Parts: sequence; structure tokens; C-alpha cells
Amino acid sequence: MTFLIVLPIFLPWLASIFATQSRIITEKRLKPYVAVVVITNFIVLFTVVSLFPKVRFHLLMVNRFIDIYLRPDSLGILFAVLASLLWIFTTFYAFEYMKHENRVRQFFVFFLFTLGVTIGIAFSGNMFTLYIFYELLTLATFPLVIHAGSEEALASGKKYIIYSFSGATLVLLGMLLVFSITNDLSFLPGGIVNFSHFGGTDHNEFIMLLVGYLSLFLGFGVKAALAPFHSWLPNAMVAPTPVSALLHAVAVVKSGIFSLMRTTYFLFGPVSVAMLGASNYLLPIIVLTIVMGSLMALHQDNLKKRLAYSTISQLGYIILGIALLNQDAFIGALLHLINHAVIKITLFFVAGAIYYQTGFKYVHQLDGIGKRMKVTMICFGLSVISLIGIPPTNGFVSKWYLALGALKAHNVLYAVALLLSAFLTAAYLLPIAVQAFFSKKETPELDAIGEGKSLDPSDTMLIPIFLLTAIVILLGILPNPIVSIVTRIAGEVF
Amino acid sequence: MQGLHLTSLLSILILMITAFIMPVIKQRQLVTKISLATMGVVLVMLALVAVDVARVEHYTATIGHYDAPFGITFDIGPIEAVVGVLFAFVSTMVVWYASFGIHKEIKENRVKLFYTLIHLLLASLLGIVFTSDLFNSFVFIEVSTLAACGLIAIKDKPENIKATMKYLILSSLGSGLVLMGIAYLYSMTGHLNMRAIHETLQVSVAGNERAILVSLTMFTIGLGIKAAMFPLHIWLPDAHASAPGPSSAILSGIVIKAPVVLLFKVLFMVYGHEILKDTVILNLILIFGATGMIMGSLFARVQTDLKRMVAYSSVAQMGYIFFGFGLGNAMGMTIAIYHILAHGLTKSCLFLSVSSFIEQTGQRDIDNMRGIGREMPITLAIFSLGGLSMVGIPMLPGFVSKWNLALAAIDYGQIFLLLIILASSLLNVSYYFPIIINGYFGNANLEGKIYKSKMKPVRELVPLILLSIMMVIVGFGSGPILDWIASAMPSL
Amino acid sequence: MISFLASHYFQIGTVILFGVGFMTLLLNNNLIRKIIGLNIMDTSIFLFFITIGYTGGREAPIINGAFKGIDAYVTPIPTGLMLTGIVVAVSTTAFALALTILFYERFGTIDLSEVMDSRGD
Amino acid sequence: MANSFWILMMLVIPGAASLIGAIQGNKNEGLRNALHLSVYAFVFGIVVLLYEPVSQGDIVVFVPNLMGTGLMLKLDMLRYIFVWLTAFIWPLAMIFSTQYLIRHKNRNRYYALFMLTYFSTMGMFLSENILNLFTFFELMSISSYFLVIHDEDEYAHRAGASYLAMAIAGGLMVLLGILLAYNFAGTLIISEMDLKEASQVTRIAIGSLILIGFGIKASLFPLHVWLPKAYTAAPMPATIILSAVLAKTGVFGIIVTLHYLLDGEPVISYAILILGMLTILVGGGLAMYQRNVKRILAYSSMSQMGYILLGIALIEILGSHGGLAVYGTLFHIVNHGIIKTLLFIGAGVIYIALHELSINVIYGFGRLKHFLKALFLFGALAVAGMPGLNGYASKTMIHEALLEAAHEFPGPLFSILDILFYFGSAMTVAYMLKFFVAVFIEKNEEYYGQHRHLIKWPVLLPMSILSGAIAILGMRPEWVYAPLSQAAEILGASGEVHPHLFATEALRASGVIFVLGFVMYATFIRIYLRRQVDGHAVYVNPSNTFIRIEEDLMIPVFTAIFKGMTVFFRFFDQWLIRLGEFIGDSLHRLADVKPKKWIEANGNNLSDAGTHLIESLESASSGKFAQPLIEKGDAALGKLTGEKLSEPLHRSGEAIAHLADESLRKGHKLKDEGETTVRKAVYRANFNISTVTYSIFLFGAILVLSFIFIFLNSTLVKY
Repeated sequence: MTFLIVLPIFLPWLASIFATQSRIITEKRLKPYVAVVVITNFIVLFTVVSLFPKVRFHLLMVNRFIDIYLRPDSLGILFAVLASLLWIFTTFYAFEYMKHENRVRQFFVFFLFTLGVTIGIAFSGNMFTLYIFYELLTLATFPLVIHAGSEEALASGKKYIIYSFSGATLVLLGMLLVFSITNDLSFLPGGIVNFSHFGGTDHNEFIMLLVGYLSLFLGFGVKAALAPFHSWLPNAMVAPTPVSALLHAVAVVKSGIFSLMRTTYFLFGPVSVAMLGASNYLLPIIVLTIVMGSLMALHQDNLKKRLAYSTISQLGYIILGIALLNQDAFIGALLHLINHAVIKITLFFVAGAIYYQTGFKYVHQLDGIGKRMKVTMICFGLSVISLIGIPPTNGFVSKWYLALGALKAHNVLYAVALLLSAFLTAAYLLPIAVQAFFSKKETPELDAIGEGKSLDPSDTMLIPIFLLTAIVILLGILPNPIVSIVTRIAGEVF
Repeated sequence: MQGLHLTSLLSILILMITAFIMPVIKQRQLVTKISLATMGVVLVMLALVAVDVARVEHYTATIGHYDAPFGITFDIGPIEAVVGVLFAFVSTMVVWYASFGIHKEIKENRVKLFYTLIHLLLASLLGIVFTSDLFNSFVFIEVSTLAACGLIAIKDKPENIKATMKYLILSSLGSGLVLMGIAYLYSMTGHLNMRAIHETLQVSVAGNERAILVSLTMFTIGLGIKAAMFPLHIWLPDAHASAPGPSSAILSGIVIKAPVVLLFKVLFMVYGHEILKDTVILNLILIFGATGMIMGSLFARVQTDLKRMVAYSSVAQMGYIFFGFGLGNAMGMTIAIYHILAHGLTKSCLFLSVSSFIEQTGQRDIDNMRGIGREMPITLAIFSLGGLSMVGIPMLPGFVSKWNLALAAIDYGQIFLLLIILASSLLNVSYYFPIIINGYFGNANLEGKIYKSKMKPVRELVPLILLSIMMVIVGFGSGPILDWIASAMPSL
Repeated sequence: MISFLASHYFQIGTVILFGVGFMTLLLNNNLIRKIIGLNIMDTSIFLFFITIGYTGGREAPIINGAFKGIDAYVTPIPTGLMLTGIVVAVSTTAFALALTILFYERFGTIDLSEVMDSRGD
Repeated sequence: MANSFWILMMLVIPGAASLIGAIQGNKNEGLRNALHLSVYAFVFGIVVLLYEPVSQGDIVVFVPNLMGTGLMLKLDMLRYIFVWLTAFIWPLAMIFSTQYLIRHKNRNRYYALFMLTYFSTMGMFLSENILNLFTFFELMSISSYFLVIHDEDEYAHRAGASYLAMAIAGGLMVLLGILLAYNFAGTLIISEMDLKEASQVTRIAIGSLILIGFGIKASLFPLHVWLPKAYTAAPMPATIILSAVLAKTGVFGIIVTLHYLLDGEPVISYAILILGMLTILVGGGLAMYQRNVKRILAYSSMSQMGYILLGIALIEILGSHGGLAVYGTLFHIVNHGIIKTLLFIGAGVIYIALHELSINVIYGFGRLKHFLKALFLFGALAVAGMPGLNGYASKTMIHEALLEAAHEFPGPLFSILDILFYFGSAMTVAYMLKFFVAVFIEKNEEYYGQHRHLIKWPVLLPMSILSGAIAILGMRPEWVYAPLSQAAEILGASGEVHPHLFATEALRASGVIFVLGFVMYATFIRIYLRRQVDGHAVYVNPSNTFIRIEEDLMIPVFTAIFKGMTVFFRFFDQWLIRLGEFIGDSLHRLADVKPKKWIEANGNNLSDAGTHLIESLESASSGKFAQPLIEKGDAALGKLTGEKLSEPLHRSGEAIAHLADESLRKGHKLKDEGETTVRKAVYRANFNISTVTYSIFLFGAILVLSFIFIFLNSTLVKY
């Protein structure tokens, strides 16, 4: 019965293929169908992982290398559950939002497909399987990115795909190098690269492993928007908002992060990475990424782009947590993986809601909008506070652990970078929230819309936003359940 | 299964005979049917041969009653069997595809000639692959050259004539060099049978180093011209781009592969690794292969004509094969042979789908292919599958080749060669993906058009679909295929 | 060196001939001359083969009268091969000539340089 | 247990009330105000009732799991003083708000945030876990920020931006400090944290980080820059709590850090001592210049915070002898809260009536409002240190502590500080005198007592209560000695202290201060700052032209840093893309090398010339020359048929036509030849150029490859 573990992956795939049949799934039935699929998949996921914990299921085994198997461990399950949960929110949000976009069916087909791919990434039992799903993810999300179909969208899509494939190529390089030495690519908590097996003194192999690790890291770093491979992300903002939200909060960038975690802690293992000294090369880039993201966000007038640069910076936090190689930092990274997902998806939802309701895309248009979209902008404000990392919100919890990890690594500089970036975060996001409520400027554009009525979106949009904000606060006030799960995962690898 | 021993020879003979029956028959349909039937029979026969080879590992078919070293024999091992099946399969599919539409592309009265030429071509290519007699292979090479020239010139447009001329001249150069190389070998050993030459050469290396080097160079350059090794590829884009669609598929899919197989046999079975390792030839092939991988992709990147782009992509892909040879280790050679398979299937798939685009829309420019995916979704899907394989999406054959090639490069000890492989595959992304993307998602050219109006009926796409299925099978079943090929590698 | 030249003058001559043919084929723009070059090249190889095949003081491999033992006759294989070779060369030449005619019909010239553009390198 | 419950209630009820009030207040404002007031009153009741248990011993409450570390609250006597102050001031400010805010918009938002600030301030004072403390501190910063910008005008936003930027920056510094401290101490419980294991440098670093953060709130010089702006911009009740309570959160943080974390690290203590004195002087000095009464009070607050900071430093410097310092500091914290509330309410009344705060406009406003005048005078005298009022008591205690320190550590430092202390206090006298004289004594015809109806119970009740408190605390300071002595024990000083408040030296000092203050007022303010313009006296403010720390120092420096970083990171953001585009472009350009083009252009010229030649020849042959001749010949032929003349004419015309035809043919040939030449040239050039590029490419590639080969062979594979 262990083959059932593939269900959460294949169910959305089948569903997405089925959704293309416009005769069976009529326009009217499309939305209920998608909703049912997404929710069912969540339930199935839960059932399956609780029924078969730590199962190992081979999809295809050709030889030692081409060996596709799934093995959901606690980290994978965490990621899968996070993704599916946020997928549900996004689904409902998208129902409303997609009303003013074309080609809704195409959107939902790929939307469902991407869900399966993401869970596949989460469940991958070895690097090769991960790589396949990773490539698939690029292909599956690509139509979503260029959904608008405009020239700009196509150009961005091209950029996205070129960046992604360059990254994948680097990943391939890394895989090759590692495989040629270890002859194995499976994930094991604590890593499979063991220097004692290779005599430890072989300098050639050392160099190969180092290069392999670096190229894996940079390769996955492309998806995780590690500078200087981040440019695709702000450009990909032309996508419809639910996609941006998913891309930036969950599916794509977090898959990159997740793969980085797999590489560092499950393929190499913290001890080996520390011995390789790879972090010395990576940490400067990461710190630059963090500061750069925040600083460039300050210069963006397009709200979604601003959020995108913010994502770059926040992802930098997570990558920093991964690269610092101590338990606190890893806990922080995992926590921030979750927390940032929740926060950023909320922010994007709000940005989308504003666009949907008013057509405003730019920050300078948003003065006084809080008076018309009260609930939405309060949610925005709370998420912003959380993103800055002000207690008692979940953003603070992860930042706390990250900073502790930075200090454990005996370098205050990283902690300073984190806090500097937090300050910049405040500088580029708080004014939006503040001006939304406390602006006395004339807003003729805004007043022209909706005759002074409340512009809060309808419930299908507002409820996801509201619930996510509630989660943001709740995870800040009561973080311990999540922290304990995460600590257990971190305990496995250290 | 003594009776089966001559199957390989029989398949060539059948092809030859049917080739010359065709011009006599009047009805086009009948010709098509005969051709298809013959191809099917040949495919089955070669499959039987392959099965047989799989069981006994190696066998020899003697022609006439002279045994080797004087008589001509067919030595068929796994490599030959695999390549033979590939050739037969691809040409069957191409003929099947051509049976629906070749009369639209070339003049009505030349259709029969087309089938004749294809039969001749396949026969000679199989001969090149199977034979273990060098001079015999030369004759087959000449036949294949002439047939291939015919296939290009059959379209009768000025650029076809031009391309044919270019091809013919360069091919003749190559043939001359090969023949001279054979003459050198013969003068050194007094044999023409590969095995015999090999055995004699091993003993008489001393004193003949220069002659060996010269003959090696002659073989490499001569066969390199025919196989479009990078700096000698200049005939290929013209020829492949101007030929009719099915011809291009055959030319790119299998015609350039036969000389590669022969080169492989000459290098590793005739000369042997002992001799090669003292010469610079393998390094040269490696460098040419590597340059070809990059340069071919670069040239392909800047083309505006879709077919030329795919043709240049062939140059790059041949680079992979030569790269594998150049590495000179068992894994590299194995994967080079595997890539012959992979590329043969993929490229014929690509060329057929491209020719389908061109046939249906009348456009050749890449820029005009926007929105093609909405009109011809299945065809573009097949193209995309081929493109993905070239790019190296896991589990497709292109990926398997790349991966193993990279491992072989690591094995060879040159890590930087990895970068070339990866850079090349990245370049592949940069020219295959825009077409797929613009095809599916660009709708610039679609204002006021009816979707799917230009799609061929699925019936006519069956050969294409079969090719792509075969491609996927080769990708997924790479393990056993690689093992089988590796079992035939000459020991190093 | 000198002795080598003296003993192998046939081979050296053929190789020189081969070079002449090769270069004509490669460098001449006139198609007819190219075909002539092709023939020179082919012929040189035939000559080369046959010179290899000939061993001084032996007879042609035709048993005229009593069989004089294997060592009395030259090996017949090169000669036989060259017959095939000549056939092949002739067919190639024929094809090339036919193509040249077509070429002339299409372009009104047999000068390759006037027609070929730089595309394709 | 019950006590723990009540302590939790002190947080839960305001938190809940904030939310309920916000929702409910949309419908009924009266009910909301009642609710809020009753909550404040209730909490004050709890605080009062908790005095007994607290004096028995500390009360500790622990709620696990909340905010990760669990919520740990503790109420000891030190905290009790702060809590009491908060619980005491807030309801009064709230009462005042009900009148002050009548004309303001968004009252609902204001009250909710007012309550939220209350909640977070309470939480901060009660926290025993430093992370909880930080959490509440941040919450308080943010919620009070919204109070500052409540007016939503330009000035409020600028002030708010300054306030928020410094609050967040300060918060992050505190966070960094806490992180470092936690890294060394391994615990977050304040009373258990100590950094004995860390080196002195580390301790100073951690200490400065945290103290900068808290110092911003406590308006420690030079971190006070936000203060005058924010105090002025905020609505009056918000200013009250900013000054009376929120500034004390910073003080509380400093006390906790300095005492528990740093164990009274001398370097930091002396730094605070000196900065505290500077705060007194800068605040007092600038207060004298101001014309806006709110700004006067704002700088006054700053100056008074200086006393408190001085006191804190003295506590740590004196160690176990610091009982008097503890008394003075804590007492002054309470006193300053009470007095400043009174004064701000007084100023608020003026604002309610006139919507104007400039002394030049409102002078003489209170001359006839005697009750208000009396209450205000009470406050002014208290803050100036009039013996018998509470300000005198606490200031004297701090002064005595200073003298004690001078006695303990003889040296010039404390002597100088002593003298400066006199000056600082005299400044207080001077600026309060300026305020009072201007507003309540000077004559102004415009004000004849017409605004008296505005002075209603929401103003008078708090003012009366506060005046009462001032009087009682001033007359009977020994009533509060009991809690103070307990607090002193907590802070490691001996609680057995007997201040001699009404000793001769103290009274003499007070006298000196007052005299000095009068002199300052009479000379500096009356003569230098008060000028005659248009017949009546106008106060001027030359300090507006002084160098300003924020605008002239901080902002340019940070802007420069920011710009530099922007340039760098913009490059960092773009370089890969630029590089890619550049390579792509070059590649395309390389692919597009079409020598044909320019040769074609030249060729066109050539063939154009040919065409031109042909055209001219054509025209020559057919048109211009021959045709007239032929015509002429024909005409002549017609005319003179058979005549001899016509024949040669006709023939010559034909000859010319023939000649022209010939030349035309030549021209065509010329043109053809030209075109052939051009085509050949095109081909050659094409061939040459493509060959050259191609060869360069090839050889370059091969060269590079071989180099890499050789290089890598020798380096990489050697291992």
C-alpha cells in the first residue's frame, strides 16, 4: 500500500489533465472542482503521511543514479503541508481575482499541476528525483508567469526560464561532481558525504566536492533568488497576483530554499560543509543579497516589485540561516521558511486586492487607501510589522533564531545585516501602511472609484487575507508548536 | 539459428532490389505501399538480428564462400545491431510520414525516385554499419553519398542544387581521403578486413608510426566531413535546411550517423586503443567535438530560419558524439554510441515536426512561428518533447547522454569539460525554448484566425508520435541499452 | 632517403598526383575543373593501389599453363578492388556532371564562386 | 495565586478593552469612553490593592508558551513604582482626552491605540523576561507612533517619521544587544542575566547597544532629536503620556540593563552621568529659547529626564551607598510624571481655546483665569523645585546623592557636576518663569476671560488631583519612603536613608537656584529673547538657527551612506543582466556582420553610375540630339521633296541615331560588367570577412581550449 504515497503528487496532475476537458468540467463547474481537488489533496496528504510515515517508494529505478523514489521525512512533510495549506488559500483568493483575467481554465490547469510538482519536490527522496521535479516546476510555473500573454510577460517569462535553466544546469554540474565521488545521491539527515570514507586527504576529491557544493548552492540559489541571480524575480511580477503570491511565497522560491536545505543538511551534512569551508564563499554573497534586496525595494514604486525585492532580502535571511551551519540558524531558517511564506502571501494578496478593486499598482497611489479598504489595509499593516520582525508576530520569532544563529557563528556582522535589513524593511513598507491610514493628501483618483463606499474586496478574497493575518499573529504569540516541530527536524540533522 | 545469419545481408538486398523495382511501377500509391512494406520487413529483420545478437553476443555473416580475411563479412555486435535497428526504425517512420505528404513537396514524377533513393540510402547506410571490410564500406559510403545528394537535389530548387553541389564536392573530398586511408592501411597490412588489419597492425606498429598517423588523419578528416565534425560541417546547414522535410529527417537523423559508426569502428576496432593513445587524434577529436558543441549551438542561436537552426543544432549534437569518442574511455564511447541513438530519434522527430510546420504554414522564419502551438498543438508538442530532450530534461535521452558524458568527462579527469557540456545545454535552452514559448503562448500572428485550422490529421502524425514515444522509451530504458552497448566496447 | 625515393617512386608519384587532384577539387571554382580534379584524385588512388599490388618479377594472376605456385603471381585483390573503385568513381563523376548541367541551367554559370554566398560557414 | 491573577488582569483587561472599544466605539462613543475609563479605574484599583502583597514580597507570574519563551511577569517594588505611575497618570490623561479630542477626527482609533499603548506600557513594566520586555517596548513604540501622527498633517508626519525611524532603529539595537546578551548569559530572565563571563569590551558594546535603544525613548542627549517634534505634533493627551510615562519606559530599560545585565559597569555609568548632565543643560537651555509652550514643556521634559538619568548613574556609581540616589531618582520619576501632566493639561486648555501655542499670540491668556493660574503656578513651582513641593524633594535627594558621590570620589568631575547642577536647575526656574509670566501675567487686550466656559471638569478634575498629589508628596515625602526603601534594596543599595530635605544647606541651595534662575530670566530672557517689535514685546527664538543634530548631522550622514549604498547595490542588482545583454548583443552583432551591406552600398553606387550613363545615353540617342535632327531632316524632306539638301540631313540624323544606339549598347555592357564586378567583389569581401571572423573564432576557441587544457591539466588533475 505504500504506493499510495504518490497520491498527493498524482492526484493534482490527473485533476489538472481532467480540468482541460471543457465538456466535462464546464465553466460553471470549474471553480468548485478546483476547490474540491485542492482540499481533497490536502486531506489525502495528511492521511497518507500519517498512515505511512517514513516510507520509501520507488517510482523508477534504472540504475544507481537514475533512481526516482519518494521518501517523505519530517522536513518534506512540513514543506508539503505548508504548500498545500497555502494553496487552499490561494485557490479561494484566485477565484475572485481571476474574474478580471482571461484564460481562467489555463490558469487553473497549471495551478493544479504546480501543486503536484511542489509536493513532489517535498517528497523527493534523493537529489535526482528532486532535480526532476525542480525542472518540472520551472516548466509548470512558466505558463503561469506569462499568463497575461503580453510582450512584457513573455520577456519576463523568457528571463525566468533562462535563469531557471541556468540554475538547473549548475545543479546538474553539482550533482555530477558529487555523484562521481559518492556514487549516491540519496538524502539522509546529516548527509551522505562523509570525509572519513574518502580518506579525507584526497585534495582532488575535496576540490570536486567543494565545487560541487558551490554549484549546487548557486544553482538552487537561482530559484531562491540569491543575488546576483535574482533578477528574474522582480520581472516575474507581471504574472497575476495569485501566481506572484504563490511563486514568491511558496512554490518556486521556497522550493529553491527547500532544495538548498536538502543539499546542505541532507546531502552533504553540516559537518562536511563546514569542513569544505564553503560558507566562507557564500556568506558574503548572502549578506549582500539581504541588504541589496531591502535597499532596492526602497526604490521601487510598483508595489508588487517592491514586495518582490523584499522577498529577495527575506530569502536572504533564510539562506543565511542555512549557510551558517548551526542549529539555531537552521531552526531560524526553517521557521522563516514558514513565516515568510505566510507573511508574504498575505502582502501579495493585499496588493492584488488593491489592484483588483482599484487598479492601482503604484505605491504613490495608495495614500489614504486605508480609509476605504480598512480591513485589508489593517491586515497589510500587521503583516508589515511581522515582516520587519517586531514582536509579537511570527516574523520576530524566526528572526530571533536567525540572529542567535548568526551570533553562534561568532560573527556579529550577520546579525547586524539582519537588523539593518529589518530597518530598511520598515523604511520601505511601513510608510505604505501609515500613508494608507494617516494621509491627508487629496486623492482624486481614489475618490473617483466606488462612490465613497468601502472598497474592501468580497469575502472570497478577504477571508483568505484575514485568516492568513490571523495566522501571522497567532504564530507570533504561540510559536511553540511550530518551533518544537522545527527543532525536532533540526535535531535530526545536527 | 543458423538461418538467421544472413538476415542482415538479406535486408540490404531486399532494399536494393525494391529500390530498382520502384521506377518501373506506375502508381504512386503502390510504390508507397511497397516501400512501407519493405521498410517494415527490414525493421522486423533487423530486430530479429538484434535479438539474435543479444543472445549470442556477436555473429558474423559471410558473403559468398570466402571467409575473412579475404571474403567480405558482416560482423554484427550489439553496436551494429542497435544502430541498424535505429536506422531501420527512423527510415520506416520517415517513409510513413512521407507517404502522406511528399508529393506536395516535390514534383509528382519524382516521388518514385524519392523512394528509390531512400531505399538505396538505407541499404548503403546499413552496409556501412554492418560490414567489416573497409573497401566495402567505402563503396557503401559512395552509394550513400550519391543517394543523399539525390535526396537533397530532388526538390530541384536553385538552393537545393547549390547545397547538393557543396555536399557532393566536400563528400568527394572526404571519400578520396578515406580511400587513400584504406590504401595506406592495405599497403601496411595487406588486408582489408578490419579484424585482420587490427591483428596485423598490432604487430607491425614499429616503423609505421608516420604512415599510421597519416592514415588516421585521413580517416578522421574524411569521415569527419561526412559526419559534419565541427570545422568540416559547412555543407550541413545548407543541405539539411534546403532538402525536403523527410529527407532532412533522414539526413540529419541517420545519414551523418553512419560515418560516425564507421569512424568508431576504424578508430577503436581497426587501430585500437594501443595505437591511438600515442597519437594526438583523440585529443583533436575531443577539441573539435567540444568546439562543435559550443559553436554549433551559438550558430544555431543566431539563425532566423527554423530549419537552419535545427540543422545547426545537429552540428552541436554531433559535437557530443565526437566529444564522447574523444574522451577515449569506455564510458565516453558507450555514451557516444548511445547519443547516436538519442540524437537520431530526436532529430528526426524535430525535423519532421518542423517540416510539418513549414508545409502547413508556408513560413520558415522563427519569428513567424508565434502562436503555432495554438494551430498545431500536437505537432508543437512533439517538437517540444524533442527540444526538451536536446535541452536535457531528465529522463529524456538527451539528458541521459549529457549526464553520462559528464560522468565520463569526470572519469577522464578534466572537470572543466563539464562546463562545456553544461554551457552547450544551456545554449540549447536559449534557442529551443523561445520557439516553444512563442509557439504556445505568443499569439501575435493569430489575430482573426481559427485555432487548429492548420493541424494535420492525427493519422498523419502517427509516425511522429511513434518516434517520440520511441525517444522516450530510449530515455527511460537507457540503463539496459547502455549496458548492452558497453558490453561490446573494445577493451582498453 | 634517396633509396626510399628510388624504391617507392611509384607511390610518391601517386601521392603527388593525389595532392594535385585534391587541391584542384578543393580550390578551383570551375565545376568542370573540380570534377577533373576529382578524377585525378581517384585515379591516383587507383594507381597507388595497383602499385602496392604489383610485386616485381611476378606474373599476372592468370594461370597460363601450369600453376607455378602462389609466389609466382601478383595478388589479384587490388586490381579487382580497383575495378569496383573505377565504377564508383565513374558514377560519382556522372552524377557530378549531371548536377553541373542542372547547376548551369539554374544559375547560368559553372563558376561556383559566383553563386555561393557566405551563408553556411 | 490570586495576586497572579490580578496581575494578568492588568494586562488582559486593557488588551481586550482596546479591541472591544474599537469595535463598539463605532456605534456609541459615550459607552466606549465609559468603558475605557472604568477599565483605567479598575486597573488603578488593582494596582492600589496590590501594594500590600508587593510590600510582602515579589509576585511572579509565568504563562508558558506565549511568544515562544513564555510570558514572565514580575511585580516587585521597583516595578510597582512605575506601574503605579502609569496607572495613575493614564486615567487622568484619558479624562482630559474626552474634552481635548472633541473636535478631532478618528477618535475611535485614538482611544483604541491609547488603550493599546497603556497595555504595552504596563506589559513592559511588568516583564521579567527581557524578550517580553522588548516585545512590549516595540508594541508601545508602534502604537504610540500612531498617537503622534494622529493629526495627520505634514508636521505630524515629519515628526512621526523621525520618531518611528528612531524608535525602530533603537528597537533593533536593543534587539541586537539582547541577542548578544542572551548569547553570553544563556537566559532571558532579567534578574538572572548577567554578563560576568563576557569581557569588558563586550559588556560595554552590549550595554551601549541596549542603552542607545532605551536612551532614545528616555531622550538621552544626543538621541533626543525626535522629542521636541514628536511632543509638539502629538495631541496633548498623547504628549502627556509620552512625557510622563513613555519616557519612563526608557528609564526603566536603562535601570534594568545597567543594574542587572551590566552590574553597574563603571564606564557606562559615568557616560550616562555625563550625558545625563548634558541632557539637563541642553534641555533646559533650549527650553529657554522656545516660544511654543508645548516645545518649552517638551524641552523641559528632556531636562527633567536628565535628572533621572543622572540619578540612575549615581545609583550605580554609589553602589550600596546609593540609597539616596535611588530615592531621588524613583521619586523624581513619579514627581516628574505628575507635574508634567499638570503642566501639559494647562497648556492643553490654552490649545483647546485658541488652537494656538505660540507665546507671542497667547500671552496674557490666563491672566484672568485665576483658578487655572493657581493650579498652573503650582505645577510650575513644583518643577522649578520650590521647597515644600514634590519637585524640590526629589531634586534635593538627587543633589544630595551627587554631593555624596563628590564626597566618595573626590575630584574635579563631581565638583563641576555640582556647579552645573545649580545651573541646570536655575534654567528650569528661568523657563518656567518665562512661560508663566508670558501666559498668566502679561496683559493682552484680546483676552478678557472669554474662554472660561471651556475649563470644565475634565480639565479641572485631573489638575486638582495632580495638584493635590504634588502638595501631599511635597509636604510629606516620608510617606513614600517605605516603597522607596524596598526599591533601594532591590537595586542593591541600603534602604536605610534619612534625607534631610529641609536642612539648611538644602534650603540654601534652593535659594541659590531660585536667585540664579531669576537672574537668568531677568537678563537672558527678558533682555536677549524679548524684543520690541511694532510697539509690543515679542519673544524671538535664535535657537532656530543653531546647528541641529538631526537635520545638519544625522540626516546628511545617513543620506550620504544611503546614496552610496544605493549606487553600489544598483550595480550589484544589475551587473549580471547587463553582462548577459552585452554578450548577447555582441553575439548578435557578430552574427549580423553582413559585409554585403556596405559593399552593396558601394556596388549600388557603381551600378547607379552605370544606369545614369545609360540614361543619359538613351536620352542622347533618342531625345535630345538625334530626334530634332531627324525631324528636321524629315521636315526638310517633306518641304523640299527631291531636293538634294534633305538627303544628307536625313542621313546625318540617322547616323547620329545609330551612333547613339551604339553608345547605348556600350553603356549596357558597361553596366553589366560593373554589376558582375560588384557581385564578385561582394563575394570576395564576404568570403574574406567571414573567413576571417570564422578563423578568429576557431583559432581563438582552440587556443583557449588548449590553454585551459594545459593549465588545468597541470593544476587540477595533479592532485
